[in-house]
This record gives sequence, structure tokens and C-alpha cells, in this order.
Amino acid sequence: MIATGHGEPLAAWFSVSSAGLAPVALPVLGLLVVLLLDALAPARWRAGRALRRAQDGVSLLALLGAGAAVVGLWRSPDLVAGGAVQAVCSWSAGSGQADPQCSFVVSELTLTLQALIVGAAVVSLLLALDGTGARDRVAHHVLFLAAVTGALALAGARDLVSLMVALELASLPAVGLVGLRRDAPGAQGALTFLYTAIVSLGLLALGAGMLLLATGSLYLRDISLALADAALPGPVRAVAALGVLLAVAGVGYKVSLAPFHLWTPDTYAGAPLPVAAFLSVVSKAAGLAAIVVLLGVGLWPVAAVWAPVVGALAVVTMTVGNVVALRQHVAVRLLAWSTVAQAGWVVLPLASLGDADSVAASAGRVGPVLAEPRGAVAASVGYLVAYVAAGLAAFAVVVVLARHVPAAEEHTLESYRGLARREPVAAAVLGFALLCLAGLPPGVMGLVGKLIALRPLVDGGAWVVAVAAALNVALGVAYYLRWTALLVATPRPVVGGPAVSDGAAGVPTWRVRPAEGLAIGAGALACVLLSVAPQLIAGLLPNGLL
Amino acid sequence: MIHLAGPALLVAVLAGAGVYGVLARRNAVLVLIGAELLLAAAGVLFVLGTALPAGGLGSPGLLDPTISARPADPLVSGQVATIMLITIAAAEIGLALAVVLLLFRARATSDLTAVRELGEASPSYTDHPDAVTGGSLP
Amino acid sequence: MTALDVVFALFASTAAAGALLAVTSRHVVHAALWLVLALGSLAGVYLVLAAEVVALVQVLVYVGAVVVLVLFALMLTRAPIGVRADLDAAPGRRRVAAVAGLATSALIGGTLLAAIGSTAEVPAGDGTASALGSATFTGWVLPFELLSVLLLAALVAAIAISRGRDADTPGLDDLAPGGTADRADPGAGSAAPAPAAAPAPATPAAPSRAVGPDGTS
Amino acid sequence: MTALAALLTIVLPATFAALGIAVSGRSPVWAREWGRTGALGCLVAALVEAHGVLTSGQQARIGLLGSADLGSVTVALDLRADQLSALVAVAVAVVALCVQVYSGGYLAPDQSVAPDQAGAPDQPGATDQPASAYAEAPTRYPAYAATVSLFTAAMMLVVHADDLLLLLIGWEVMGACSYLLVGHHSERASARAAAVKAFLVTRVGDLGVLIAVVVLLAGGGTTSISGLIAAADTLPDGTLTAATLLLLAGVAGKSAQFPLHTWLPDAMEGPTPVSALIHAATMVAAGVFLVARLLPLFAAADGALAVAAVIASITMLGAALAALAQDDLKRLLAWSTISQVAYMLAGVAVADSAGAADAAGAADAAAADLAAAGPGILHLLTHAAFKALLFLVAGCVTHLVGSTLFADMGGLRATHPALAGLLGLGLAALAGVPPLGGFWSKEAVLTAAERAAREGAGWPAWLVLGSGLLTALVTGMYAARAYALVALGPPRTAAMHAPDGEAATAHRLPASMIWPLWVLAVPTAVLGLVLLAPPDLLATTHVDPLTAFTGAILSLAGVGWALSAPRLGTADLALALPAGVRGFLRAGYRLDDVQHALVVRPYRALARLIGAGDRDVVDAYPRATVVATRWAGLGLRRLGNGMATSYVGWAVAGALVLGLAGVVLS
Repeated sequence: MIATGHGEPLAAWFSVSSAGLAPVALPVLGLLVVLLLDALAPARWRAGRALRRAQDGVSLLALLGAGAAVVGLWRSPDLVAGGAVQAVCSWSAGSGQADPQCSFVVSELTLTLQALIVGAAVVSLLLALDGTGARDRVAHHVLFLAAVTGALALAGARDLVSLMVALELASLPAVGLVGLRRDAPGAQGALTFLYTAIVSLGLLALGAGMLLLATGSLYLRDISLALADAALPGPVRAVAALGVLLAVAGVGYKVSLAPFHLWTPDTYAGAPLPVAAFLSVVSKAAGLAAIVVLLGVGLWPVAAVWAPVVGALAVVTMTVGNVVALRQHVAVRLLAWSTVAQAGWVVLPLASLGDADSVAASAGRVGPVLAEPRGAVAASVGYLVAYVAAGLAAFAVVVVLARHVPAAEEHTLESYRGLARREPVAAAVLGFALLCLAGLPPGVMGLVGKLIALRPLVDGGAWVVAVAAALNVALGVAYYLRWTALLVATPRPVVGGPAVSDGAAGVPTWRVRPAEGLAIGAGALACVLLSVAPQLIAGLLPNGLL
Repeated sequence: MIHLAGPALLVAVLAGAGVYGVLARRNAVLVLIGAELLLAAAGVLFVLGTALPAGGLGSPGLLDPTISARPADPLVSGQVATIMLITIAAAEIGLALAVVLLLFRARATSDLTAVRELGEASPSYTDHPDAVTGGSLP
Repeated sequence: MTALDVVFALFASTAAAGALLAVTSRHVVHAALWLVLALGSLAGVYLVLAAEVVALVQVLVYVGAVVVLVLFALMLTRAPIGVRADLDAAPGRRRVAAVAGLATSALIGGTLLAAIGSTAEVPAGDGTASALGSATFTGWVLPFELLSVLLLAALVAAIAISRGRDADTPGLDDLAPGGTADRADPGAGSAAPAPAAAPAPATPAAPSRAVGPDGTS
Repeated sequence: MTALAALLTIVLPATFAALGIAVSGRSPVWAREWGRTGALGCLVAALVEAHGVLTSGQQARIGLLGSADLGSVTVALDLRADQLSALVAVAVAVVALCVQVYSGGYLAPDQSVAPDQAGAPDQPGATDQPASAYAEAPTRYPAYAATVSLFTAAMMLVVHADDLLLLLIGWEVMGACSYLLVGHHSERASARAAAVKAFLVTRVGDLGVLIAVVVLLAGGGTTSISGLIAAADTLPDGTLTAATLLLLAGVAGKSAQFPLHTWLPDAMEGPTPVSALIHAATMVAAGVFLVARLLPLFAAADGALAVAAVIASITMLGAALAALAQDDLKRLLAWSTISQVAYMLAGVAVADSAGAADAAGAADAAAADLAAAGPGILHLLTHAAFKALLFLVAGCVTHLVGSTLFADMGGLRATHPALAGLLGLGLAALAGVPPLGGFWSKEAVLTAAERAAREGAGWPAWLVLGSGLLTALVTGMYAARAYALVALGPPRTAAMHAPDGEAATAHRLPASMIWPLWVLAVPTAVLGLVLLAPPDLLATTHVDPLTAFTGAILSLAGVGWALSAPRLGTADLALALPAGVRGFLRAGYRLDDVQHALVVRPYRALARLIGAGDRDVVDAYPRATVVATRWAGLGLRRLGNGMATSYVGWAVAGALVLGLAGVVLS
């Protein structure tokens, strides 16, 4: 689809590949249908459950459709040939550019991230379905789909404006989801999240402005080419460096990098639990997509500037997360701090790109050099996949238990004591997920994830960071093990607390609903599958990034 | 033709004022004013970026007056980005005010120091309540 | 020093002064009005930088809509009219904030000025509506479309959040999944929000309930 | 067939561990039978495997999980079955079966044999008290039996792994199981402390193994043991040296070698059968096994074997001297384990693969590499037999006396002659009295050291030889001293008194505690015969007559010295030592005090400051690692003060620092 532009100074042509945009467009379509259904549905639908079922169905279908589109795109000729679909591109006659400028590219990386996001979103939605009230269902689904759209768009965004808008699209509706609780904690959680998001947007925009000022473009590819030019004057390079790091700071809150992480536990605690699950997996995947796109794909030629900082951030993040998690006694907050710690692991591999040799070797080269940081990015994404699977499984159990078991109301870890006797299946899933997060056998997935995250660092000689990360493994094991051990511990005689179960021991007094069962099953299946076949997370992105 | 230093200074002042405004206020609505100023600073920076010839500060034409200026960015990146930023800011402020109103309805205040029961220092989250001084942090 | 420089200096200094007053004023309505001044002057700055459309959007969206929204919010939250000392944080915190603000200014300004040097002058850009429109609908069509979704979502979110909860209509949290039969205490957990007129609780109210999972709080 | 049997040695105990937990519920009887069945199946599988390997002489590779493609390297998660793994597997399986059977009697809730409360629950010095075990047994036994099964499975995984990652998994599971087993009596503070100590100290070493695996992966591009061994000569020197030294740290931790040996004597807090399991064939032996398995890497690395030899030399003599001064039977055995494992390590460390290859005339290098470790492995096998026997006998004695202190023992030969005979047999094997199994394997180690020394292996071999000979003397002394204190002299406690008293009938030992002793007595006595028709693994293991004569004379001299002590006026040879020296040795050179001052005391002080938390044993490990970080956690948590703008402030501050760093770095 090629349209001619208006003349010399304007874009000479631009092209939009509707197939390439399908994964992003389908959730938007679903969102509109949900809104329309609500507006147009006859009254008798409203009385029963038909409308709710339809809205649930449409939302799920939209996500599944996006997933199907992702799978379909994987087979597209461009990708099979090892290239990428340039979905939204323009070419300016007067700019002196040889190549088109693309703001959306469907590459192997894009599709991997999109597949992950869609999968996590489906499970999160399943978890939310039974917790969503009738009246808020429209708002919930619309906001949910909008946030997923933003996350999906982030995966392919290749210019700073798209990145910025998509990041906000992934964040603002999530704020709305947190606020749907409509009470004081919900409002506080939403406000904390929103303020952090706004100020971070300010930082990101300032960073993007600096990069525009220094290089004259907002397209990541042009920026990286300009920055790879050794002739760039020093002060201008400083502006670019400041821009890059302000942008990192602006995106960091999304993955909960310290010190941009402080909103995380409060918002998780203030949000409805399924929304907390959504934030900790889908939203985090979106954040990593933003960071990978920004640093791994776009700005890696100046990695010498940001890699040490990102390495330090990663180590500080995992240390802070682990250290504070050690003292947490509330399940959701422990999970929140554990996601902080895991965020450090997720960005850790990117720190290996600061290796002076690889940067020197790439300086001045153009074109295919952009495939260079494949190893580090693949490790980051691989770890993210492992984390998302384990995080989803853990959250699914926590959400479902909190919904059904009154004893879990207070939500302290103590209420999980002896869970294995009462809810063996749930305890098994939760325990396995926790072991995966800790990286202990039999959670092989987590172990392999940590190994592949450390590998680029070891290869790149970043020993200090690698050793600090390895020490954090021991730190992290402590609180995951504590929780896991509580699952199988002997129940204490009740001291002033609620009884563990109304019925006889071992007889559940509630039934899992189909959607909940599907969600827990999917999470558990992902964990087991990836633990049995860890090569799935180790062998991502074989063909490079683009 | 205007000198570049002016807009650059303006960006710095607006950003600084925005940061101060966000951090120094405790009324939830006034915090937003600071955030708006921070975004406005970024907007000026974007527009400034478009005013430069293609290649930005690093372009040879800028530093060497003998080379005629290269053509401007045909996609007017900076100005488009500013417009989008303004729009995002509007969306954000609308949402933020809804949240502030919700908070006000629930707690009858929009003073951020008065509503912080989600924090780590809140007694409900400490395993040993005596080990933490309550919520009296500044 | 050209005439444009002078005009720019006028607008810029007004904007800077407005910004500083907006963040320091102890009068809420004044603060909002200083914001109007700052953002309005920024529109002038944009005009000088030849960004006509941006200037127009700035006036329409910011001065026309955002500030009105802020004023409404101040009224709805019963912000005190008149000079108040409790708008700002404690003095110690304010000092920290001032240091942070100054550091931000110094870092950004210093880096930019060092790169700009003393001789760099910029030509006026091309900010006509036609150029901007073409650019938006060719190169920037993706963020534009995403932005439309963002606005829609923000609208939905704002409406959903501010709709309030009626006692008879279940919200997101307190509708027990599939009914209330299997819950231990269907109603006890939903602590209704304090009425708007109630005074602010001196201590956080029932914080342990605040962490209640979905369904209970 | 061999491959299947090897796989079953791992799968069977693991399965029965799961069954024991899942199916038996709270019934200790079912749990006991599940555990015994699993161990029996494991033994059968191990025997089949050994038969296959010994007759065909081949090694089998078993693809287990396929291969994991980790980016540029492929991890082949394979198992292997060769003579080394088969022989060790048989030893593990025999000991495990004996322990499972024995535990059924030792920990069973059989009220008729409950001894009187001889020792106060937290009496210092007295380690294992079966009395308290009885009270707890009904509820804890299923978990105990399952943990023992899992422990066995983990050791089998270590033994059969052909990939360092698999080995690491088994290694870690074993550590976790030992934590649970040592802390079995979790109601006792000393047991909890010992469990934590064992876990933490071995974990220090485990960290070394973990890093070593990463180093090998980075340097060699693979974690396959076969692959690494094949590539041993081509690996970069730095990688080899770093990896082998790090591995040695892990070996020192698991095998309780100086300076990471301090956990083992304390681990006597565990039930006695657990001590037998840990000491005889599984955890402690795993370290030596690892060195034997990776011997080509160690041989190729500069200085790694020399370091191992020095560690072994120090440990064997030092631990033997410490054993001499102990006043607790189990602690004496624990120190003797440390000393004997050092012998094994020494036997491996003086290995000379080139010489072994010539001597064996082995066709392929791999077999030669294995054969070089022969003396150490032979000692591992004989030690497994006699040490398991000794611990189980010690358990019987404890059962009778209600204490593990020498002060409460005596006169066993008069009251229980058969038990005294078995004790004597085990101690004689420990001392290396010919012609018992321990004699042949110890002399084989000494012979290997002597040959290495003569062939120019340098001072480490001489050090090992000298230290080994001295240790032989001291070993004879402490072994005989133990016999003298336990079996000779008059009975001390009522329980040991007159066989016709009612106390004696009340203390008849259950049959399940007796026949494992006889099973173990057989290999203790005759394992040396294996040298008559040695398998390939032991093909180069010789016993030089002259060395053997010297060693035997020395150990017999020690035995005679100790046995004649009563006639010289003192029942206890150790009393001949000056009191200060004795106390110093008894306390294990006060290394614990050093550790205490440097690590434990600050921890305790902090813990007291923070306030006693949950006393539950499951919290012990987190608490131990956490305390130092807690204060940091407290400070960090204060940042989360619940105020949104405060969070934003930190974000802005972070951004400023980042930006500044960027400007400076550019």
C-alpha cells in the first residue's frame, strides 16, 4: 500500500502493512466492540448474563485473534527469509536518507515479545473474569485491551514518539484498572502509579528531546547511526548521553528498576489482585519491550555510555528487591518486591553490551550491524519469558485463593501455612512457581533463566556485575524458600486467627471456576513445559533483531 | 534567526520548576501543576529540535556557517511530538483528576501526607511493629 | 540580537516567572492562574520558534481545557480559597525539592549550553498546518492512531473511576464471583468509602483491611 | 539393560520418596515400608548395573532429557554408567538399605523399648538421644523416610550425571536433604543450629561449584562431563585453574575438608542412622567422587592436585588428632570420617594418569583416567562399609546407654559380646588392621603416594605419604581407645549392667537394628579380596608389601598402645595428653570459636537486637542469611513511606544521577 505524498519536503511515500499491524489492531477492535455492545445491547440482554458473556467472549477473542495474527506473521515470507516486515514506514525524498524510516517493524523480536504479551494477557484476563463486577465489566475490558494494545505496540515501535505514546497507552489504562477498586487504597495505589508515570513521561520526553536535538531525528535507527559517527563533537555527545539516560530513567519505572520502583508495592497492594497480576506480568513485559527496543535495538551503538549504568541499576534493583522482600509478610507485597528483584535480572544481560570491543568494532558501520546485540537481548527476553510464566502461576494461585478462602483474607504468608494439606494442587503449583522464581531445582526454568542471563556478562567479561548477581541468587532463595516451606509446614494451632478451613482438613469448601482453573493450569503448564524443555527460553531470537 | 541559548535556558528553568513543584507540594492537585511544567519543558525541547536543520546539533551545517543549511526535517518530528505530548498530558491530567476526586471522596482530603496507609512504614506491613517507627516520616 | 530574540526573551521570561510562581504560590487558585500565564506564554515561545500549530494546540488544549479542569478539581476537592500554608510539604522536604529542582536545571541547562556554544543560531522551522498534517498522516500515523486509543481509554477510565459506587450496584471488587453463596462474609468486607464530608482520619483507618485482596476490602 | 538399571537407581528412590509422602499419610509403618522397598529396588538396580558394567566393561551413556540449547552452547542432559559410578552406586545402595531398615527400629514408636531418659534434652556434649526421637517418631517418620529416599536419589544422580548441571542439581538436593535430616530433632536448639550450620557451610562451598560450572561453561562451551574431559588438554590454563580450585572449595565443603570441615562434628545432632548415611557413602563421599570424576581436569590444571594433596594432608592428621581427644563416641566417629575422607582425597590427589595408563595397558585414555583414581575410590568403598557399620553399632550402643558420651559407656564386651565384636571389627578396619578391607585400601593409598613420590611427583606426594603414615599411627590409637572405652572395663550405667536385670530385657534391640550390622560386617571384613580380581577401575591399584608393612606396623603400634593403656594405669589414653592440649583438640582446634567470634556472635547480637522472631526451623536458614541484610531492608523500607511524591522524588533523583553519569561517561 503506497501513497504518494505532497511534494519535495514531505514524505515521498509511506507504506502501511495492515497484516503487520494486525496484532496491535485486533485488541482495539475488540475494545470498540465491547463498548458498542454495551451501548447497543437490548435491555433483556442486560438482565441475564448474556451481555457479560458476550463481552468476556469478545475480549478473549480479540486477544486470541491477536495471538493468531502473531503466529501468522511468524510464517510471513519476510520473516522466514530472516528479515522483518516493515509495517509503518515512510521515505523522505529530501532527507538524504537511503533507507525508509520505520516507526513499526515486525521482526522476530517483536513477535516473540508480542506472543509473550498476548499469552500473559489471556491468562490475566481469565483470572480477572470472575472478579469483575457486572457494571465495571465494560470499563475493565476496555482498559485491559487498551493497555494490552499499548504493550503490543511497544514491541514493534522503532521511533521515540511511538515508543512514548505506546508506553503511555500501556500505563494510563492500567492506572484506570487500579482505580476501579474505587476505595481509598485503590485511589492511593492509582495516584502513586499515575504520578510516577507522569513524571517518568516527563523524563522520557526530555530524553527524547535531547536525542532529537543532538541527532536531528526521532527514529531509533537514525539516532543510532548518528551516534555511531565518531565525528560527533563531545558536547553534543554529552547531550545525547544525557538524553539516553533520561530516557532509561523514564522507562525504568515500568519494569520497576530501582530507584524508580517505589510505586510497585503500594500499587500492587492497592490494586484489585487480578490487576496486580496484570501489572506484574503484562505491564512488566511491556516495560522490558520498551527498554529492549530503546537500548538493545536502538541505542546500542552508544552502549559504552549506558551499559555500566544499566548494570549498576540492575544490581541495585535486584539487591533492593531481595533485601526488602526478606522482610515482607504480606503475600502481595512479597510478590511485588520479588518482581522488583526479578526486574534487575531481566535487564541484567543488557549490561554486557558495554564491552568496548564490540562497540569499537561496530562504530562507523551501518546497516546490518544492528543485529549485533542479539545475545544479550535474547537473554533478557528469555529471562522475561521464564519470569512471566512463574509469576503468572504464582499470582494465579494467590488470586484464586484470596478470592475463595476467607483465611487468606489478611493475605499474610502465615495464612499459607500448611496449604499443601488443604489445597494440594494449588500448593503444588504455587510451590513450583516459587522454586522457579528462586531458580532452585526442580524449577529448572528459573535456573536456566539465571544462567542465560549471566552468560552474556561472563562472555563480555563483566565479572563484577556477574558476581554481584550470583550473590543475589542466594539472597533471593531465602524468601522464596521461606514461603515454599510454609506451604508444607505443619499447620499451627490457631491462635487468635481465623480457622484455616471450615470443612474437614483436605476437603476444599469451594470449587474452582473454569476460567480460574484455566488460568492456574496455563501458568502451571508453562512452568512445567519450560522446566522440562528449558531450551525453549534459551533458544529465542535465532535470527537477529532488526 | 534566534539564538539557541534562550530556549535551552527556558527548558532548564521549566524542568527545574516542574521538579520542585512535584516534590514540594502536598496538595494532590498542585503536584499535577508541577508535572505539567515538566512536560512543558519537554515540549519546548522538541520544538527546538525541529527548528534545527536535519542532523541536529551534530550536523555540520550548524557549526560551520560556510556550508548552507541542510533541509529541515520533512516529518517535523519535534512539533508532532510536542502536539502528541500535549495530548497525552491532557489525557493524563483528566485521569489524574478523576483519581484525586476518588481519593477525596474516600478520605475527605487531597493532602498526600494524610493518606499513606499503603506505605511500607504502615504498621500493618511490619513484621515487628516495634522495630519501625510509625508513619511519622517527613 | 534580533527583534525575534527580544520577543522571545519577553515570552520566555514571562513563562519562566509564571512557572516559578505556579509552583510556589500559597494560594491554590493563584497557582492555577500562574500556570495559565506560564503555558500561555509558552504558546508565544512556540510562535517565535515558528511552530504555529503547536502554539494553537497549546492554547486550545492547555489554557482552554487543562487549566479549567484543574480549577474544577480544586473546587470539587474543596480546596481552601485564600493563602494557606498546608499546600506545601515540610520545610525540610521543600529544601530537598529545591535542591532537586536546581540540580535538574543545572544538569539540563549546563549540558545543553555546553553543546550549543555561543554562535549557534537557528532558522525558523516550517510549522505550517499543511506540513504538520502531512507529516502526521504519513510518518507519524502509528502514534497518532495509538493516541486516539489512549484518549478513548483515558476517557473511559476517568468516567468509570469517578462514577462512584452505589450501594446496590456491585463494583469490581465486591461482586463475589458468580454470586455470594460460597463466601463466608459477602457484605462484611466491603467497607464503604467514608462519606465526603467526614473529616480526615488522624491515623490510617484499618490498614490491615486495606490490603484485602480483590473481593474483600 | 545397564542404562535402564542406572536410570532406575535414581528414579526408584525418588519415586518412593514421593510415595512415602503422598500415600502413607501419617502412618509410620507404611512410610517405613515404602522407604525400605525403594532402597531395596535401588540396590537391585545398582547390582544389575554393576554386573552389566563389570562384565561388558563398557560404559553406557543415557540420554535423559535430551539437550538444552542455551544459545551458543548445548547442554546435553545425559547420564552415564561406568565402573566408577556402578561401584559407588552399589555402596550407596547397600548403605541406604541398611539405614532404612535400621531406622525403622531406631526411630520406631515402639514403646516397649523406650529407654529411660538418660540424658537431659539439651545436655551439652551428648549428641543424639534416641529418647526424644521416640516421642516424635509417629508424626515425623514419614517425612524422615522420604527424605532419606530422596537423599539416596540425589546421590545417585550425582554419581550417574554426565553433565555438570545435573550433577549440580543432585548436589543441591543433597544439601537440602542433609539440612532436613540433621535438623530432624527440630525441637532441640542444638539440632537446629547444627542443621543451619551444615547447610550454610556446605553452601559456601556449593557457591564455588556453581561458579566453577559457569567458568567451565564459559571456557569450554559445554557442561558435559565427557565433553570437558575430552577437551581437558585444550582448555585455557586460566579456566582450568580457576574452575578446579573453585570445585575444590565445593569438595572441601561437601566432604568436610579443612577449613570447611566444622559442620560435620556438629551434624552428629542428626539421628545416628542419618550420620551413617551422610558419612558412609553419600554426601561426604560426593566430594571425593567429584574429584575422581573430573580427575583429568584436575590433572591438567596446574597445582590443583597439589592443593588437594595439601588440604588432604592437613585434614587427615589434624582430624585424627582431634578424634583422639573426643569424649563422645559419635563425635569421635565424625572426626574419623573427616580424617578418612582426607585419605580418599589424598588417594585421588596423588593419581598419576600417565603411569596408570602404562600399568593398565588400557586402550583408551578415559579408562586410564578412571583407573588413576582407583586407590581413593577403593578406600571410599571400604570406608563406606566399615563407617556405616561403626555408626550403626554406635546407634545400638546409644540405644542401650541413652547417651553418646564415653563417660556413660563401658563393659560392652561383657554384656553384649556380639555387638562388641562388631564394634571391634569396624574399629579394626578403621585402624587398618590386616587383613580387613580398610587395611588394603589404606595401604593402596599410601602405595600410590609413595610411587608418585618416587616418580618425581614432588613434595605434595611426600607430604601425603608422611602425613598418611603418621595418621595411620594416630588412627590406630583412637580406634583402639574407642574400643577400650566402650567395650572394656566395667559397665557404667544401669542399662549396661547385668544381663539378667530387667533393664536388659527392656533394652533388647529390635531385630531390624541387628541384621544390617551383619550385612555390613561382610564387606568390612572381606572387601580387600576385590584386589585379587580387580575390575578395570582398580586395575592399577597395588599394595606395595614394604609400604603395607610399615603402615600396618604403625597402626598396630597405635592399637597396642591404646589397648594397653588400662594396664598402664589409665583407662583413657587421651588422659595422657596435657589437659590444655586435650581441650584444644577436643574442640576441633577451636576453629568453631574463631567462626563463632567472626560470624556467629555478631549474628546473634543482631538477632537479639531485632528480637526473637519465629522459632520455626523452616525459618532458620532465611534468618541466618538475612539478619545482616535486615537492617538494610529496614532502611530501604522506610523509603516506601506511602507518599506518592516521595517516590517520584527518588525517581527524579535517580534520573539525575543517571544523567550525570551519562554526561560524565560520554
